[in-house]
Amino acid sequence: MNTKIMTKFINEPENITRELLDGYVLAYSDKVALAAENIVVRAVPKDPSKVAIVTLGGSGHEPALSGFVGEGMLDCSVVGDIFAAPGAQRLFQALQLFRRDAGILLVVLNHSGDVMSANMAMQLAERAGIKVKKILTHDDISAGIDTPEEDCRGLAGCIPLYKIIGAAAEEGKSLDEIYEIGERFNQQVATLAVAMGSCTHPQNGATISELAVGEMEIGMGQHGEGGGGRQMLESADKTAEIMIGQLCEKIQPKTGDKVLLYVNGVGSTTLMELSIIFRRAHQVLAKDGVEVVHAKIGELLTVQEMAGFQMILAKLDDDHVELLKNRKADAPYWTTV
Amino acid sequence: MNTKIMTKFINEPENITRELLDGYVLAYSDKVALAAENIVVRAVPKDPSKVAIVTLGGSGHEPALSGFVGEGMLDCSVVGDIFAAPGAQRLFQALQLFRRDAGILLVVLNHSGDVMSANMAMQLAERAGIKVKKILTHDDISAGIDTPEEDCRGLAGCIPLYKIIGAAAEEGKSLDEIYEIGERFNQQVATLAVAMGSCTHPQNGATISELAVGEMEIGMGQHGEGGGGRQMLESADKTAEIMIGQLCEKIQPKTGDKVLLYVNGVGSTTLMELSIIFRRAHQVLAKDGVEVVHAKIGELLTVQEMAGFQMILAKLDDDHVELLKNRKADAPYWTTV
Amino acid sequence: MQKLSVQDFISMWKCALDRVTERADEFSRLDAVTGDGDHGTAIVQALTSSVDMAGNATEYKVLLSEMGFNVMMHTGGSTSTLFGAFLLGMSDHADGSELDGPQVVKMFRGGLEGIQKQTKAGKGDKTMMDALIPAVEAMAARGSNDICELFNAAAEAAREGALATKEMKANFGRARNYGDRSIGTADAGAMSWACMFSAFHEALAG
Amino acid sequence: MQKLSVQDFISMWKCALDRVTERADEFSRLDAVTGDGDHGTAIVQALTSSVDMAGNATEYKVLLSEMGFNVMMHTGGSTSTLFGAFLLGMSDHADGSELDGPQVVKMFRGGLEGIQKQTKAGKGDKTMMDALIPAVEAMAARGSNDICELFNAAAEAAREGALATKEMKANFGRARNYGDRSIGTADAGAMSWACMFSAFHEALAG
Ligand SMILES: Nc1ncnc2c1ncn2[C@@H]1O[C@H](COP(=O)(O)OP(=O)(O)O)[C@@H](O)[C@H]1O
Ligand SMILES: Nc1ncnc2c1ncn2[C@@H]1O[C@H](COP(=O)(O)OP(=O)(O)O)[C@@H](O)[C@H]1O
Ligand SMILES: [Mg+2]
Ligand SMILES: [Mg+2]
Ligand SMILES: [Mg+2]
Ligand SMILES: [Mg+2]
Repeated sequence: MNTKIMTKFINEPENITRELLDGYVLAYSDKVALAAENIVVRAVPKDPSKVAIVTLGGSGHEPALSGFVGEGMLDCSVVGDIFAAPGAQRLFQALQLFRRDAGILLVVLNHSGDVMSANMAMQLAERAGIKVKKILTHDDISAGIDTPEEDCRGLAGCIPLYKIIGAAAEEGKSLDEIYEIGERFNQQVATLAVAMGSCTHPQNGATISELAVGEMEIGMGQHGEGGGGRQMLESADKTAEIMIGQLCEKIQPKTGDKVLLYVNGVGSTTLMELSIIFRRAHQVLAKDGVEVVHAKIGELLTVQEMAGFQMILAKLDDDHVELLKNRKADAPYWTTV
Repeated sequence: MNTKIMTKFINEPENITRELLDGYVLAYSDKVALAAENIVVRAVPKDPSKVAIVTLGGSGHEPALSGFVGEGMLDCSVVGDIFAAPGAQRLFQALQLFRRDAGILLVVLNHSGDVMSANMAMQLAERAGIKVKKILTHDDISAGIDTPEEDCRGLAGCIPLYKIIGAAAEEGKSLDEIYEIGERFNQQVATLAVAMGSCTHPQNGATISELAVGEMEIGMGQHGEGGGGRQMLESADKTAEIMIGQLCEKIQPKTGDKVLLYVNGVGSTTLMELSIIFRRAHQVLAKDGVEVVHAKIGELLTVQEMAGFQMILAKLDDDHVELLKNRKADAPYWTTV
Repeated sequence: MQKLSVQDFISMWKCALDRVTERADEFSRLDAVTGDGDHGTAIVQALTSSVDMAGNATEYKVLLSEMGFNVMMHTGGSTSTLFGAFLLGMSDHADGSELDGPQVVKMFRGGLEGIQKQTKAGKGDKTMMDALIPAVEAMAARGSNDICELFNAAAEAAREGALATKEMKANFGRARNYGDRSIGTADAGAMSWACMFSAFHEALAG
Repeated sequence: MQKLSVQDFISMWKCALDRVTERADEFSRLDAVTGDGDHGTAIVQALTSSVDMAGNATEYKVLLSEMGFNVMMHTGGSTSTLFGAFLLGMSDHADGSELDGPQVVKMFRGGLEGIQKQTKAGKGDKTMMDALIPAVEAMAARGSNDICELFNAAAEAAREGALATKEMKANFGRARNYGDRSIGTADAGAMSWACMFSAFHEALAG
């Protein structure tokens, strides 16, 4: 941590999360609202006969996670402070708000803090008789493709998951059905992140994960915490090849398979670069006859102003394709017509 | 220009524009396609009985401008190299592709290169008997609010304009009607940009518009070319107040007026910061009883990895509100349900 | 010191808040090396949320449970649940408004059990447990009736345990992803717990 | 030198491409101060697109019009149209495959007029016109039949004009937005045109 002159547009550091959520719901007031401090919900709630989809996670990753609250996606996002899971009691408050016979599906990204908050909140919910099931995401492959699920972090692969299970919930499917659809997706999605350059913690000015100019780290986590190994910066094509190669090793897509391919920018890497990266990854898949049926290039889950991106590859079953592409969604940062 | 180690994911610098467009149309192949080198068009063309909306501009500003090609918005974006207008002959090629009795509305952002290319291409089009009308955007107020239109740059205010005239064209309105709707918007929109920190030209590694750490420049242009004056970095609230204050001086919104308010990130400034900025600008308008009926916080037009943003304020007539909010759009980087 | 009143107990936490606040940057800096750089902020927030609940409490059980729930409402990250579980665990094993030595040990052991319901991390895993477990064990082993002496032992053990994390490889939390690269830096959470135990002793020793 | 053949003319452009390429970074650097830092790239591209069309051309009018349209197809920015208009303007005022001194002057004057249809910038506005206008005027004023001498005069005038832009305030192009801050740096376009005229002379002087 090198404390340096802050070059961010903020006010008092301790108010960041509250103020950004205020701004967000003011801008998109026809879609989202704050039900309580740090609890983002839809402006027009879903019919309570349907399963609610709730997630939790720290702020500082905008538009994730709250940007995906809206029709056809999330019902609720419980927000922690910068890079910090919300506390269990706050999450329990949200679970109480969404108590319903159909149940709640709680999406938890596999990070120590989030998992502990979720488990504690579920213990409280259980005592209060609230029906809630947990689904854990663990799409990061940086620890190696044979690493047990509980040791794999949850990265941006949660976002297509939100779309899939959000659409399934909107259709009125049961908690168990939605869980099965989501869990099947979780088994077939893999994410790998690369970082080049560091980012600044907006509250204490700490430079996290200092990388030398011209160096990159494949396997980076999404809070500047390390992962894979460092190497010299490669060309866009070479980087794309390394990453799609590792993802394919995990996912093993075959000729004729339908896949999802996203390139998610984490901060200061431009859409220009992400598009060039996407191009090469797509070419590699196409060469093997793998069909990309759903794609995104953009910033879905960011890590402050860090340079780098996450590449997400998932094998899709037919119902996943249907739920991803042919069901309406209308969240501030995800719209499907 | 300090040539420094390039820290971007690119391949050969001279191929950037071609490769990024390739990646873009591969990712969104159900929505966009390349009709010829650097000519981005819809995958499913609009009925040729309707007016075509064509625009032009340099690359390096992704998702602008090509990200807004799609149903309900642009028919075609003619792309130049990084920060460079496309040549007149390339633009003329696009105008030939969209020749139709209903005519073409050509949206030109007021920058010397774009205007000269557009004028030259229109001379060529005229000789070829192609019906085309030009609409010039000049939303930048950094030169002072009384500056004649021809001396005001076109900034990101073109993007809501694309939505408005795109929706009007989709409805089958005539070239003159669409022009009138768009020109009325142009008279009522104002944009102001602020930069903090420089950006790198991806082709020659030049650092453009070097700003000292802790300094900002209100009135910056969108290619790193200067504008207003430099000052020390202020808090988010103070910066928002200065900027919305200047925009209101130009637009003069009154109690009860309906306005559009966008905060457009230009690169490495996070959505977190943009939301905090938006919050304050919205509060200032609300205090005067001005109603924000349409808002966006996000990256619509970027300047590589520059830190900063553009704030856009527009007074909206009822037909503008209708066309912006209640007409379908389905471009890769703009969807209205 | 034979009896620990609720007011004594609150003064221990206030002293901990002071000492941890002074060193918050150091804890964040440690966390920045192998985590996400916010542990100093988190632990200060957690202690603040705890102390906020002190008010004019007169009774251990209610006070501790209010402290625990307040931490888990107003703070976040790994610290939130671990700290909250510690306070709730203490609450389950404390009664009345004055405790003697063995009761203090029982309460802290309860806190440790509370945390252990939330994490499988044990000694040697390079987490706060490397400070907390030895501290509670040392209190129990000392078996003294002088409460001040109990905390002296705890503080000493926590400090040693925390420093030893420097040579360990992390098996839990964000630091785990660093693998061998986590070796060489002490664990942020262990260091902040050591700081707290030292402050507990300081508050009682005067 | 009394006659300028098409091949001579092409060699002038090839030499210009070489000299401008050598100094491309300098032109981009100037453009970075008061513009967007790409003028070096742009002018190299424009000259490349022009020279690409040379092939085994035998006739001025067709060659120049092909050069102009190719520039405007394959390059961009302000340079594209200005350069293209210059070439098309020359095309309108050149015939055959060999030109004498007065015909060369007429062709260059035609180029200048072509540009003037696209921009209102004149002398003193801190643009490439500050090199181009004096260059063409100097050729006309010299009134010599020795073509090499015409370009010597043009090169000298272009150089002086370009250097003078340093003290000017920009009224056109991206630099205009800098207002008084544009003073102190020479205009990128003026400097590159001066470089081209000097190369034209060099190519003929051998
Ligand atoms: N699973 C766990 N078990 C025990 N302690 C943990 C665990 N995860 C994290 N910790 C402790 O928490 C500290 C980090 O706290 P903090 O920075 O507040 O949380 P976060 O990792 O959410 O940013 C680590 O230094 C470690 O001591
Ligand atoms: N309107 C204009 N009239 C005359 N010359 C201009 C005009 N606009 C720009 N220029 C010239 O073009 C040069 C910049 O060229 P270039 O960098 O290629 O274009 P762009 O500004 O589009 O990046 C300026 O230095 C100036 O000499
Ligand atoms: Mg954290
Ligand atoms: Mg340019
Ligand atoms: Mg941390
Ligand atoms: Mg330029």
